[in-house]
Amino acid sequence: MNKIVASSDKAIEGILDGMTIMVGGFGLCGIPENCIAALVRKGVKGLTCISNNAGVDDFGLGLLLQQKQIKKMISSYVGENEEFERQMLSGELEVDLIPQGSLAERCRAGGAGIPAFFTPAGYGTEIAEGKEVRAYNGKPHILEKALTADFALVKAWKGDPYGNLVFKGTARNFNPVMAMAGKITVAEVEELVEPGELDPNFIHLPGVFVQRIYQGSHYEKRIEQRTVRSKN
Amino acid sequence: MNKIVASSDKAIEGILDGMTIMVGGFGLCGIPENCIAALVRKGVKGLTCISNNAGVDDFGLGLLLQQKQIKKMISSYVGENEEFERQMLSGELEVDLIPQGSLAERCRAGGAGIPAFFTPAGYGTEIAEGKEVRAYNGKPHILEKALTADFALVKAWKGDPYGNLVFKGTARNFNPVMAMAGKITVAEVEELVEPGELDPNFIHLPGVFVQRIYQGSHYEKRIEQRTVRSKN
Amino acid sequence: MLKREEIAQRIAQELRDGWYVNLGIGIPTLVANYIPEGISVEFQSENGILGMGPFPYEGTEDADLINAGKQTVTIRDGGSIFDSSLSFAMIRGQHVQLTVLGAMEVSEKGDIANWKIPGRMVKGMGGAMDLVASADNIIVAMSHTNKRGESKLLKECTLPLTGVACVKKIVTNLAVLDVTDEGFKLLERAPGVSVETIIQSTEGKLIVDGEIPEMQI
Amino acid sequence: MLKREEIAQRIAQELRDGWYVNLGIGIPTLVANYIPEGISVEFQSENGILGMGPFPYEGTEDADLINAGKQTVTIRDGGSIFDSSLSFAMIRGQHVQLTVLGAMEVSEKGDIANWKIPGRMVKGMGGAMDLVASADNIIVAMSHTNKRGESKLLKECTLPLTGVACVKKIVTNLAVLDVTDEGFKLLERAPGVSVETIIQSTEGKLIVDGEIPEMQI
Repeated sequence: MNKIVASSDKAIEGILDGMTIMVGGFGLCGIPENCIAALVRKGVKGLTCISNNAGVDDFGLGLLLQQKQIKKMISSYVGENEEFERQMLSGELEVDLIPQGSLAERCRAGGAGIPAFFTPAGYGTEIAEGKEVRAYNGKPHILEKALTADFALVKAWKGDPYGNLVFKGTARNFNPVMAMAGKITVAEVEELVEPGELDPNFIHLPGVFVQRIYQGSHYEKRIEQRTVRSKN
Repeated sequence: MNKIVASSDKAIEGILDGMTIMVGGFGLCGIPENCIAALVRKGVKGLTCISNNAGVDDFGLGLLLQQKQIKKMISSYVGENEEFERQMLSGELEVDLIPQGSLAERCRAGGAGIPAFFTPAGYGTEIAEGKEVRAYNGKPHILEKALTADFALVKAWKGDPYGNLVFKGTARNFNPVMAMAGKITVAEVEELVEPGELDPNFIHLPGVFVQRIYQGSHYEKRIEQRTVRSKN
Repeated sequence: MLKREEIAQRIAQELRDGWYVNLGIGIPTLVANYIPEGISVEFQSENGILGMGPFPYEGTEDADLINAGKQTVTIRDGGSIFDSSLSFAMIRGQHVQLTVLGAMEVSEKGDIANWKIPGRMVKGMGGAMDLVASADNIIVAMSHTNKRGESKLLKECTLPLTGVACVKKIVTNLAVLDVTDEGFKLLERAPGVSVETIIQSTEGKLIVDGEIPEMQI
Repeated sequence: MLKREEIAQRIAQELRDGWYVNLGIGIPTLVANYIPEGISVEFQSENGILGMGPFPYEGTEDADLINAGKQTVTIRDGGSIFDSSLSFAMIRGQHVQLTVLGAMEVSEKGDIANWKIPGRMVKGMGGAMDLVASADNIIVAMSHTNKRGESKLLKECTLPLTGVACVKKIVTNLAVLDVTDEGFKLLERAPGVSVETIIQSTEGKLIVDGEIPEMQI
């Protein structure tokens, strides 16, 4: 089994105008930098993007926003991005805000064949409008539906030709659940290793969820909030 | 943070007659052998046991069945156990059979604060009787409820004082999801290591789900179906 | 009439390169021995393993590495281990392309019964209900008739169901059949078995359309 | 009147040994600096980390190790990393004992509004709705009044809600209050702040029962 594709451009082949894509990452941490660059090159438009955040003006999904390639964002938090704000206020960009835990669980559910589930998150808020409410253990819950996508673009630390993935630190975040929920899942990795190099007991995401894999390059890994203490 | 308890007897303190316990393992693989032995010593009765299987006559949960400590089994498969069969046919033992995937997902849901979810498994069968049916994507699904337990007893390969767990091979199985679903979760491990010895990036179950941990001993790890090929 | 191994061999011809496959206990397990040349498939076992390899060499068996039949197994390069909830996430989420399992009865609508016989000790459905309710592609491997010579391909199942309208293909000791909207469609007959024999052994609606070729094994 | 650091210091007194704690952005983050002697707590950040440590030393920061505020952090011995769905499984499943977060408004019934101001750019609720809907123990850290001097402890929230009937305790620059079935119950006043000032600064129902002690910080 060999899921390796030659380049980021090959990896995103088949993403068409108007499709729904999931993009892994939290803030700028663990985002598929090479896939995003390939999408900019491809110029595909009218995308619905499911991603926890929307990048910053000149990095991450912000690069797609600059080129007006995104029609709709489905996210939990979209601050720190002026172009996003401009497009949203002007009505060019549709935005669907979802509680972060519901977003994660809805992606997992989409990948796991669970079409809907009850969660307490958002009950009594505008998020619950139009949604079924049911009490369990004396506490009201709302019914949330699974999310899936035509393509999921994720970033891992290491991967093998079988599509098995290992993530590093908090760059894991939404990547595994989105990989589960993509009809076609593309994984870019910092290091592509030989079959057998990854310990089967310590694989974060089994390759069964990944259809295409390639080694990315030139990772910038920009830090949004560099916070440090001095050694004194 | 130190969740270490001195012995298996201390670990199961508080398990009372009539309580519901989850017991990890698949067949005899990855079962909490020391906890089960302690339950036999304690002689606690009228237990409802949620476990994928019921052990064999003289090992695993079979040891509790011999002592008639179990009132009800909630499992997906209960073959290979004559005493079980005798008690079930005589009506001494209640048995609730659940599709294996629904059992796993119901435990995870119990631990994850998801009170109910839709699954296609069991639609159109006696499992669906009395359950709500709803079509998603043109396919009927049934509503299944979360499972929780007063205690969850799980077995891991390595663990640390924080309760972080690492499993070995297919001995992982139901252990992580049951650990999530226990009000009090007891983990027995083959090797208790110092804090920091387990790589935070490769922990299978974060310690937040574990309340008590101890190093077990005398693991028998019986094999149910020894299948081998000869070297020729 | 096909032997068990030959049923497995015929089913193996249905495998496609790159598929993930879940094999049930019994005849289905044997399918792994007949993977066609030049294709690569991965076996999933619902207790939490992908990339299952052959049985271990004597003396190397590991109690912590078993399949869903509780047999000691090995794991191949590129395999992975996971918990039960992720295992069924794969199955329910249709990431496993083919499920092969045995059956006691299959109806002409594709209903399957394979877990319970009223009056007998019930051992449980294990993962079968999740598998049949989820997989897009389910092949049943079984004998065409039971020990009393009665057809197992029925108009309606008489035993408690495992799943409804889910079986896509059946390979028996007598024939290969598709389950269609109109009933069982006969595709191939076992070497030396006449269409007449298959008709007599099939209680459910059987569609025989033109010349029926012999299986190539 | 308490400074931001003092509000955090007062909240830190609520920590108990062995708790897992999720701290929101702003004042709540400062709570980590005032853990009482002799107790051990673990900090969870909803982007997928348990056992969060202090900020890294200059030059050792790692882009792949951040908190939910997107700040570079460290991880302590005994910590762990996990994906977003498991992170919220912990939160929703009530395995995290305490959530501390900021608010724009809290009602006397414990409703909280902290994510949206109509007419202004909406950045999103992030994990706040999951946290407030799930946690059994929610402490709000905020100033008692807004920039225009209006009370943030209201009869009813005027802003879109983040969660209903969920806040258990509030620590402001003026007071410590419990949210009870009867309304805000004044427990402590900030050093030098009179009960009268607190009454004037609280729009929602305020219960003042007996002598109100000064906070000990």
